[in-house]
Amino acid sequence: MTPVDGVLSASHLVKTFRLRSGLRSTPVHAVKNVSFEVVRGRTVALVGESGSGKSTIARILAKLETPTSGQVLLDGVPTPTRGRALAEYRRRVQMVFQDPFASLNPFHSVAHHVERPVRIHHPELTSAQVAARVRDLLDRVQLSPADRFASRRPHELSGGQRQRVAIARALAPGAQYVVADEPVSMLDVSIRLGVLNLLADLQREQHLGVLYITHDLATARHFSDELLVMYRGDVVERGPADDVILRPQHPYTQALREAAADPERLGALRDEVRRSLRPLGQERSASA
Amino acid sequence: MRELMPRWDGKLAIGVATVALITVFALVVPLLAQDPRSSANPALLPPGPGHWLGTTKLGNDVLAQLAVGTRGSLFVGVLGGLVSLVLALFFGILAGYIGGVVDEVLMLLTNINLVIPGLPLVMVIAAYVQNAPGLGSLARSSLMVALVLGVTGWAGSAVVLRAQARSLRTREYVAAARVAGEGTLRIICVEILPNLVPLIAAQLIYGVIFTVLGEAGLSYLGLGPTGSITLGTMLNDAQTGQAVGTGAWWWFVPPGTIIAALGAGLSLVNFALDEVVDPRLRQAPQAVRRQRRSRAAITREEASA
Amino acid sequence: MAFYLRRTAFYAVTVWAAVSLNFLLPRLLPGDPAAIMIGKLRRASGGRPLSPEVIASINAVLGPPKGTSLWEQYLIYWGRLLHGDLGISSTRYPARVVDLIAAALPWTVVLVGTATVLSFVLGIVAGAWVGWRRGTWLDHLVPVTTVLQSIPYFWLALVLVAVLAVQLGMFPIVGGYDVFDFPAGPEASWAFLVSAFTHAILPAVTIVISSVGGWLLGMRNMMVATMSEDYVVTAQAKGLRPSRVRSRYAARNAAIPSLAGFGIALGFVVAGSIVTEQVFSYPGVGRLMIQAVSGLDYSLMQGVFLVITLTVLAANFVMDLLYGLIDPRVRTHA
Amino acid sequence: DRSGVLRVWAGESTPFNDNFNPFSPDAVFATFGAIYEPLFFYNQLSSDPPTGMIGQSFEINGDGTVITVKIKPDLQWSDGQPLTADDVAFTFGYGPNKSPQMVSATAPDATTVVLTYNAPQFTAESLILGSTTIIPKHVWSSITDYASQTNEKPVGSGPYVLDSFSDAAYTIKANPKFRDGEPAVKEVQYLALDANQSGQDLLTTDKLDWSGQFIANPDSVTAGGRIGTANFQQDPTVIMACSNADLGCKGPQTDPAVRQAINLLLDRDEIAKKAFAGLTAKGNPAFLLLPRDQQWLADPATGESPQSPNIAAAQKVLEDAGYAKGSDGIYAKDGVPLDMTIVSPDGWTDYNDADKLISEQAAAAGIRIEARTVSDAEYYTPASTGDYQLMLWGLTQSLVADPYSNYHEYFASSGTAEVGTAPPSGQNFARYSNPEVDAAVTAAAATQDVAAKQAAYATVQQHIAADLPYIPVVVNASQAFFDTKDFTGWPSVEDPYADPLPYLSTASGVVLAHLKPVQK
Amino acid sequence: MIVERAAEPDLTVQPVLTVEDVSIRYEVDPPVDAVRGVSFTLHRGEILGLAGESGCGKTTLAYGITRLLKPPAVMTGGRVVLHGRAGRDAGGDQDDDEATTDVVALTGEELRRFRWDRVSIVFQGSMNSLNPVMTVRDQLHDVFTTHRPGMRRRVREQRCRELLELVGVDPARLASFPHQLSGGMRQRVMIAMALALDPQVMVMDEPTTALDVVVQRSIIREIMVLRERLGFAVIFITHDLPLLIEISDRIAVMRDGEVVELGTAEQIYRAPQADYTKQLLASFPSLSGTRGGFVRGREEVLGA
Ligand SMILES: Nc1ncnc2c1ncn2[C@@H]1O[C@H](COP(=O)(O)OP(=O)(O)OP(=O)(O)O)[C@@H](O)[C@H]1O
Ligand SMILES: Nc1ncnc2c1ncn2[C@@H]1O[C@H](COP(=O)(O)OP(=O)(O)OP(=O)(O)O)[C@@H](O)[C@H]1O
Ligand SMILES: [Mg+2]
Ligand SMILES: [Mg+2]
Ligand code: NI
Repeated sequence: MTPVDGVLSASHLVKTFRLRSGLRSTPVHAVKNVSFEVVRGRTVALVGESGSGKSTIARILAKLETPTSGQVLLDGVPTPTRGRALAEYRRRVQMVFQDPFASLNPFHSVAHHVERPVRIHHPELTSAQVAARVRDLLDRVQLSPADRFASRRPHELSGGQRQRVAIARALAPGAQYVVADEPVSMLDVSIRLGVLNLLADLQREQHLGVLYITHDLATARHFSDELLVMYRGDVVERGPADDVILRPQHPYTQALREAAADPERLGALRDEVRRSLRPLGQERSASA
Repeated sequence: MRELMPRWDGKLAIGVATVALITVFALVVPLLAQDPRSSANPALLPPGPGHWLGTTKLGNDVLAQLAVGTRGSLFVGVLGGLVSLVLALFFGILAGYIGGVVDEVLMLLTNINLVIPGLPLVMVIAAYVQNAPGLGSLARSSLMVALVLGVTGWAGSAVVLRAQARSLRTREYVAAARVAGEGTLRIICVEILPNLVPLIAAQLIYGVIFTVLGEAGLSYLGLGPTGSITLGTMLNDAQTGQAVGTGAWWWFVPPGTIIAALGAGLSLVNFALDEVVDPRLRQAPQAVRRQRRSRAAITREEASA
Repeated sequence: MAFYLRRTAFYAVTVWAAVSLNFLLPRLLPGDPAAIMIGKLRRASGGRPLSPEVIASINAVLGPPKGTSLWEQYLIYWGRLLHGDLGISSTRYPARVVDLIAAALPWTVVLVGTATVLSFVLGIVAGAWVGWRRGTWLDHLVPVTTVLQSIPYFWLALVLVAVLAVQLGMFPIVGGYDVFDFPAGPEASWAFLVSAFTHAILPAVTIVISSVGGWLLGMRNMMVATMSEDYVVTAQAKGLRPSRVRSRYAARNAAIPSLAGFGIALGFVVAGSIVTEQVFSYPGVGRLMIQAVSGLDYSLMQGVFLVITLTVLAANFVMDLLYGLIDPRVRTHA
Repeated sequence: DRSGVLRVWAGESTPFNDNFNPFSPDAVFATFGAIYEPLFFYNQLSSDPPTGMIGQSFEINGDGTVITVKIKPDLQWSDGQPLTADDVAFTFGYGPNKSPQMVSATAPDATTVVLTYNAPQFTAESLILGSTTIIPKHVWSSITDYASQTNEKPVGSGPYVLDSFSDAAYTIKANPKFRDGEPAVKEVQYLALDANQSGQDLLTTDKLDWSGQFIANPDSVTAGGRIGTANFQQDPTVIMACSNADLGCKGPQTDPAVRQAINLLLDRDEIAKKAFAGLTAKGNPAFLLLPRDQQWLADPATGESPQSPNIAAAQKVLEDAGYAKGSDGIYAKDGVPLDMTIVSPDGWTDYNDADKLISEQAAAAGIRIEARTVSDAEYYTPASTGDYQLMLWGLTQSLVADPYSNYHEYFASSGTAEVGTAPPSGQNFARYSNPEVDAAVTAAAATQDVAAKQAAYATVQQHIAADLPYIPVVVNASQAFFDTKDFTGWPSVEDPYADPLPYLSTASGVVLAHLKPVQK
Repeated sequence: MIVERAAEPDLTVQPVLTVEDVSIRYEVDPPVDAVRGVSFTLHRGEILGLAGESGCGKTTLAYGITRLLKPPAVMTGGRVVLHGRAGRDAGGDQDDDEATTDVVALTGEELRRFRWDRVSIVFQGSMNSLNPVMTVRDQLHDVFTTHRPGMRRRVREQRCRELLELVGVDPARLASFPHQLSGGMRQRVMIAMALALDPQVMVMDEPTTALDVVVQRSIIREIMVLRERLGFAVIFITHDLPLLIEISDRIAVMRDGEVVELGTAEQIYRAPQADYTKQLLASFPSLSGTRGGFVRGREEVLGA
C-alpha cells in the first residue's frame, strides 16, 4: 500500500436545509452527523438511495455548500471559506459531477473548460505552458489527439467524451482529491465502465484520493476500498467494500443488496411470485 | 455558437429585412432628403414627383420628416430598450443568481413594477419630470422620454431573465465553475450571460418595440418629446393638424405604417429568437410538415408499387 | 394557504408602495395647484383682483399644508385616503376627485373589461387551435398577428373611426352612449344599454384588435410546448377523443401561464384604453387622466393613478385567487 | 325629425363639470349668455352703442365716477321671482365685482341702480355693464364662498334655463319667463368632445348644428351647403416677450433690438397661410381692431405689420445694436448668443405650427429660437409669473371700439409685477414698463374728449410699436360653423349682430335668442 | 442481422402480438432511421425484455407498436398484428378483444378505440405522464368514460378504487393531484391506469429508472404479480440488462435500430451469441460475482 501522505476528512458533518413555504419553514435534515476520511491513493464509496444526502456531502466537500455544523479538514486543517486559502483548497480538492451534459457549459470549448482551472490556479504559467498542460491533460483522459478535441464544444462530443473532459477539468489544477458524484449514472451502459476504468487508472497513477458516490452497489464494490452506506442522512454501515456488499449487517444495506438486480438470480423473482400466489388463490390482492 | 443563433427561415428573413430597410431608411434618407423642418414647400401637397410622400400642413416634406422621425423613434426605442434591458439584467440576473433575501427583495420590486399599470405611471412620471425645474430642455427631450419609458418598462424582462438565470444557476456547469475557482462576477459574465444571449436579445427587441410604441402613445397624449422629430410626434402633428379630416392620408398613414412595420419586423426576429430559447416552437410544426411530406411519399410509392 | 398568505402580503406591500409613490411624487417636484387655480380665477374675472378670502379658501383646499412635516403629511394623506377622500380637482374646481372618478370608472371598467375578456377568450381559443394544428397553413396566422400588435392603438382607432364611423356611418363616432337620445345622462333602460353597447363596439374592437395577437401568440406557443408533454401523449395513448385531449389536457394546461399573465396584461390594456378613450371621447378614467396631466391637476392625477392601480391590483388579486383553483400546484408550492 | 333641438359644441371636453357658477373659471359655457346675462350687450363686431339686455339705458356723470342704470321693468328670474334694481345693486357689491374703487351700489327704486366710484370709470364701462353677469340676490345673498360654488340649479335671467345635465351633455330649454318671450329654439344641447376631429366628423355627419372650432379646410365641411361658416378675426396673436430685465426677465429678448429684429424677420404671410390656414387677418403694432378702431390710429405706418420678411433690415438692427454673427451663424453680443425658447400649449395646432415657422424663420436670419410645446398649466402659470422668454400668446380685444382697455391691461405698468409674482390686476405679462405710456394711459382714462384721447393713444402707439413687448403676428381667426338648413337667423357679414361663437359669453346667448328652427 | 435462437418451440404458448419488419424513420435533416426492420413475436402472458443502450430505438419501437409516433417520426414499413384471444381472424361481428387486428392499418376512431383497450403503455417518466392539474380520479375516470361509455358512475368509481388497491395505493388518493404523490405512487397510479381496461399487452418503457432501487424493486414485483394474475403480456424496456435477465422470459437486445439478438433470458445470460450482447453484459460488473469488464488499475490488467 502506498504511504499515506494526506487525508481529507469529514468530521461530524450536519446539514439542515430550511424549506421555506410562505411564512413557515420546515427543516430538511439532509445530512446528520457524518464522519469519514478519504486518504490519498484510496477510494471511498458512498452508496445510498436517492435523497439520502450523498450529493449534499459531495457539495460540502467541494465548498459549494456550508455545513450546518461539523468540519471538513484537509490534512487536519479546517478548510477555509474564502480568499487565497479557499483557492488553495480548490486546487487540491476537485469534483466531477453527475451529468456530463449539464456540467459543461455549451458555450465554451473543451480547451476553455480545461484551461480555466489551470490559469486560475497557476497564474505563473505562460500561455504556451498552459496549452501544453491542457494537451497533456486531454491526452491523459484519452482524448487524443488533443488538438482535435481542444476546439470542440460539448455538443460535438459523446457522453463519455464529455465526462472525460469533466475529469480532465477536475485534474487540471493538480488535484489530490476528487469527489465524484455519480459520475457515470447519466452515461450509456456501454461506456460507463470505460469512464470508471479511466478514473480508477488516474487514481492509481496520480495517487488521488477519491470519494465515489453512487447508488450502484456493483461498481461501488469493485471500485472502492472502503464503502459507506447512507440512509436518510446517516451512515448506517461502513467497512471494506467486499465485506459490506457480500455480508451486509444493517437491514437497510440488506434491502439495498436485495433490490439490486443480479442476473445470477435469473428467474428467481418470477418463481417466487408464482409460488407466493398459488397457494393463496386468485382473490388475494397484491400488496407492496 | 450554432444553437444560439436563430435559424434562418422566411419569417426571420422578412423580419431582418424589414428592420434593416427601416434602419437604412432612417440613416441614409435624412442625408439625401431636404430639411424636415423646412417649410419652403407648398402645404399639403399630395404625393408626387419632388415630394414622394407629399407635404404637411406646414409644407414640410413628409418623406424627410418620416426619415428623420424614424431615426428619432429608433433612437428613443433603442435607448429606452437598452435602459430597460440594463435594469432588467440587474434585477433579473442578480435576483436569479444570488437568490435568497436579495431575490425576494428584488422580485418584490419587480412585481410591484409589473402590476402597476405602465402608461398611467409613465404619464404621471412624465408629467412630473417634464415640469420639474432645473431640467431645462432635457425635460422634454427624446432622451428623457426614452429614460422614462426605460425606467418603467423593465419589469417584464426582469421576470423572464430571472427565471432563466435561476435555472442556469442550478446548472451543474455553474457549480463546476465555482469548484474550479471562478469568481462570482466572472461566472455571471462568462458562464451565465452568454447562454442568455438569445433571451437577452429577445428582451432587448421587446424593449425597443415597447419604447417605440410607448413614445408614440405619449406623443399622442401630448407628453412626447418636443424639439425632436419622431414618428410619434409626426403622428401627433398629423392628428392635431387634422390630417384625417383633410384627407391628407400621406401625412398620417406612413408614420403609423412604419411603426407597425418596425414592430412587426422586430417581432418576427423575436420569433426566431423564441425558437432558439424554446426549440419546440420551431421543431414541432416543422416536424409535422416533414412527416406529412414523407407520408405522402410513402403512399405514392405504395400506390405505384 | 401559504400561497394565499404570500400573495396577500405581496399585494399589501404593493398597495402600500403605490400609495406612497403617489404621495411622494408630487411632493418631490414643486407644482402648486393652488397657484394655478388662482391664476385661472384671475383670468376668468378679466384681470380684476381677487379678494383675499377667495385666495385663502383656495389655498386651504388646494395648497400644500403649512407647517407640517413630510411624515405628518403622509399620515394625513393616509387618513384621508382611508376615508375615501382624494382631494379636490383643480382643473374642475371645486369638484371632488372621488366624484369625478366614480362617474368615469364604470365606463372604463366595462369597456376595458369587456374588451380584455373578449380579446383573451378569442386569443386563447384561436391560439389553442393554431397550436393544435401546428404545421399547417394556420402557422402563417401567427406572424400576421405581430403586425396587429405593433399598430399604435390610437392610430388604429383614428383609422377605424375615419373609415367605419365617418365614411361608412356604421358606428357612432364619439361618446359612451347617444347623448342625443339620452340627454339626461345614463339611465337604467334597455334602450340605454343598447346605445352604450353600440358606442362601446368600436373602442372595444380597437382594443381587441391590438391585444388579441399577444394572447394568440402566447397561447399558441404554450400549446405547442404542452403538446409534447408526456401527459398529453399519455392521454392520446389512453385513446381519449381528440377533442377531449385538446381541451382537458393540452389547452387547459397551456392556458395556465396566460391566465397568470392576465392580470399583468390588464395593465397594458388599461394603458391602451387611455389613448383609445381619448380618440372616442369615451367618458372613462383615461380621459380624466389625460386632462389631469395636461392641466397639472395633481390631485386628480394622483387619484386616477391610484384608482387605476388599485383596480388593476384587485384584478390581479382575483386572478391569483382563481389561479390557485385552476393550478393546484401553486397551492402547495409558493 | 330632430324635433328642433340645437346641438352645440363650444369646445368643451368630457366630462362636463356640473358647474353653473358665473364666477367660476370652470363653469360650462351656457352659463354666460344663455342663462346669466349682463346689463348690456356690447357687440365686438361693431362700433354701435351697446344694446340693452337687463338694462334699458345708462348714464355716466361728468367725472366718470357715477353710473346710473335704468333697467327694464317687470323682469323675472327664471324661478319666477321679480328681477329688480335691488338684484343689480347686490350683484355689484358682491364678491369679485366689488372693485376697490367702488364706493357704493344702491337701488333708489325698482328700476334704477346707482353705482358710485372714487375714480373715473369711463374706460371700465364695458367691463361693468357688459361683462358683469347679474345674479339673483335671493339666491346669492346666502353664499359667501362664491369661488367654490357649483350652482347646479342656476337661476338666471337669460333666454334659457337648465333642463338636464350629464357628464357628456347638458340641455338647456327655453325660459318661458324671458323678457322678450320664449326663444324660438326650444332646446339646446351642449356636447363635450375631446378632439377637433370629432367635432368635424359630427358636423359632416349632421350630428352637430353649431360649433366654434378650428378647421383647417373649412370647405370640406361647408361644401354640402348645409353648414354655413363665419370667421370674424378679432384677437391679436403675438409673440409675447418677457421684456423687462429690470423686473427680472432673463434672456436676449429683453433687448428691444432683438424684438425689433424678430418683428422684421417674420414671414407673416407664410405663417398666416400655413399655421392659420389663411383664415387670419393682418396684425398691427398699434393693437387696434381695424377698421372698427380706425379713428384711433395715429400713424398709418403702425396700421399693419410687415407681411413679408426683411432679413437684411433685421440683421442691420442687430448689427447696429452691437451684435455680430458667430461662427455657428448665430448672432451674439458679449459672447451671449441669441438663443431663446418660444412655447405654446400642446395641441394648439395653429400656435404650435406658428412657433415652428417662427423658429425656422429666425434661424434663417441668425437667431436661434427653440419651439417647445408645454401643457396648458405650464403655459398660463409661467406667463403670469414671468417665468418664460417668448410665448405665442393671444391678446383679447376690448369689447368696445376704444383700445383703452387693451393699452391699460397689457401695456401699463399697473398691470405688471416682478418676475416670480403674478400681477395683482391687469395682464401685462410682458412686464413692459414705460412711464410715458403709463402717463398717456392715465390721461386717456380721465377724459371723454376724442382729441385728447387720440393724442394720448398716439403716444402709446408710438412707444409700443418701437418697443414691441408683444410682437404682432396675426389677428386670429375664430371660425364658427352652423347648420343653416335646420336653423336660420345666424349672424352674417351683412348682419353681424353678434359674433357667432358658441363659447363667447353673452354673444352666444344673443345668437341663441335670434335663431329660428326651420319648420319642415 | 437477427440472431434469433430457436428456443424450444412451446406449442402451448400463443402469440399475442407479432411485429414484422417494422422500420421507423425520423424525418429530420438528415433523416434518422431509428428502427430498422425489427421483427419479433410476443406471446400471451410473457415478459419480453427490450434492452439496448441509449438511443438505440427502444422507445421509438414502443411508440411504433402502439401507433403513438409523433411527428417527425414515420413508420416507413412493416406490420404489427395483435392477435385475437383464440387466434381467430377479425370478423365483422366479433368483439374487439377477440379480433385479430392489423394495428398499422388502424385509423381515426378505430385506432382510438384500440388504444389502451388492447395495448396500454407506461412511459419512461411517470412524473410527467399524469396531468398535473387533474386529480387522479379524473384521469382514471377518463379512461372509462371514453372506452366504456355505458358504465355507471358508481361502478366506475368502484373500479377505480379496486385498481388503486390492486397496485397498493390507498384509494383515498383518488382525490389527490399528481404533485401530492411520491414518484413511486405516481408510477403505481400509471400502472393501475394501464390495467384499467384489462389489456392484452402492456408496454413499459423504462418505468422505474427515475426511482430508487428499493422502490423500483417493489414495483417490478408488483407488475410480476399482476401479470401472473391477469395474464397480460409485457414488453419491458430498459437498458438495465441485469434487471431484464432477472425478470424476463425472453430478451431482445437492440442496437442501432436493429434487434441483434433475441432469446430466453437464460440463453442471453449464459450463452450470448452476438458480440454486442457480450459487450453489454461485460459492462455490468456483477454484484456478487467477478468484476466482469471492470478492470481496476493498470497492474491488475497486467496481472490478469
Ligand atoms: N438546496 C436544497 N434545499 C433544500 N433541500 C435540499 C437541497 N439540496 C438537497 N436537499 C434535500 O436534502 C436531501 C438530500 O439530498 P441529496 O441531493 O444530498 O441526496 P442524494 O443522496 O444525492 O440523492 P440522489 O441519489 O437522488 O442524488 C434531500 O431530501 C433533498 O431534497
Ligand atoms: N424527435 C426526434 N427527432 C429526431 N430524431 C429522434 C427523435 N426522437 C428520437 N430520435 C432519434 O431516434 C433514435 C432512437 O431514439 P429512442 O428514443 O427510440 O431511443 P431509446 O432506445 O428509447 O433511448 P433511451 O434509452 O435513451 O430512452 C435516437 O438516435 C434518437 O436520436
Ligand atoms: Mg445526488
Ligand atoms: Mg427511451
Ligand atoms: Ni380668442
